[in-house]
Amino acid sequence: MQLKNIFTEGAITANFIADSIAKHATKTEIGGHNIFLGQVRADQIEDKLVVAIDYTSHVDMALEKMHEIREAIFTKYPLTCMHIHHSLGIVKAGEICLFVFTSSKHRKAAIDACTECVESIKAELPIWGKEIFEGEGYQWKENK
Amino acid sequence: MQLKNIFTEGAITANFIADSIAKHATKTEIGGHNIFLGQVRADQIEDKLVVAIDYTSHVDMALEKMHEIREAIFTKYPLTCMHIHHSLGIVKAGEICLFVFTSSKHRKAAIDACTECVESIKAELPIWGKEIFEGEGYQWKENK
Amino acid sequence: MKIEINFYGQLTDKTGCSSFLMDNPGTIADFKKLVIEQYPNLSNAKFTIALNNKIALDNEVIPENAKLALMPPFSGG
Amino acid sequence: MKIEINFYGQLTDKTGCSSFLMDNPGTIADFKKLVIEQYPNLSNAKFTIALNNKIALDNEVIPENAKLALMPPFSGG
Repeated sequence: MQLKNIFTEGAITANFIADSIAKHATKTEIGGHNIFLGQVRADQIEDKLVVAIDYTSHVDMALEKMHEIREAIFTKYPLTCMHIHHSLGIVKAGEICLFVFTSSKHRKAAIDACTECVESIKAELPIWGKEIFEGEGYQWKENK
Repeated sequence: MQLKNIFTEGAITANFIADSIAKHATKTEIGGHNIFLGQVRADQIEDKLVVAIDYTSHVDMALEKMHEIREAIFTKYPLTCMHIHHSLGIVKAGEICLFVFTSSKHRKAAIDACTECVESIKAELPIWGKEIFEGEGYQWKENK
Repeated sequence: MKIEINFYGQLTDKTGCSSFLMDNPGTIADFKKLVIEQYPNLSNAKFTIALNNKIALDNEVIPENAKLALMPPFSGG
Repeated sequence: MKIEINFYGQLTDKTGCSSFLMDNPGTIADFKKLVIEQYPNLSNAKFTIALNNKIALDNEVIPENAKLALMPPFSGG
């Protein structure tokens, strides 16, 4: 089985998101879309400023796990479609690193599925973020 | 006081949404954005097909009410920003008629505020949709 | 001073009118009675009344230069 | 047959290594003991082990040609 790729090298651009939205104009059974975007924060950690996050993943495992999450969410919610994109490599502060996009006939399914998908991605996908400090140094990101 | 306008003539375009997302790249305290998009469905009603919705509003009252909703949501959630756009006039099936965009440091506030805002817009803003049928005829939309 | 009345949404189908002026009838309850007399199709319509952009209660007194709106259930979004 | 081991995230800082081969040690528990002997910095590290892309339990037997992954807590998104 060919697993759907979710990884993009570098940041996810606003134009990519716009194209993705525009593609749904032909799906006239959709009444509501929900989109979550993760953006890299310029956190201040003691006297250091985060200027980027460098993402790595255990890619094969992440894609298998994402496939399971997707199947479970499609079983649970009446969705028309769901698209997931996550960055690998360097994403600068202010840039988008995660794009989750769900669509359904009525809004509730799209909203609930999107939120559940974001939580699952953060908790279950083997992805790691290295917060790169201005100048030099880094620390490994921790999800709350 | 000058109330913020939320109304756009006709559909909200994917490019408009992209521009709105891109403008937040300088706000590097944001960690999560949530976006809800309402799209006009081509519902089949008995033997009639909805091809567009024609939106009208009691505009002054809608803007006052939206201001109240906005203030209440900003008091309740630690948001960085919130943007709301609703169409007036004709929006064709497949086009976007509602765009709600919330941003916050941590994702939960953005997600919860966006959902609450969408519910309030649907329940409390004096806006009416006339579902235009293919050929001729129409019916007034009802929110569930 | 006349007060201004606006109909919205499907109410305009029932009244065939979007806006008119009338003498101040006193309270919202008085107004409701008069407007239904003038537009009998409204008697079985669901609507709320806004007085100067706020939802109004039956016992409210209509001030001078008021704007009233008859609004069917909202269906935005 | 050797099995392949990969380290991820901050574990690579602790081991100075991202990948190596070893003889099949038997179970996941056996493997854990050996890998900590070889990389003592891992003894106080939080990690889970994936066996052929699935989270593995201590009593699982490692099959031929297995791929093992040592993974610190996830921090995607």
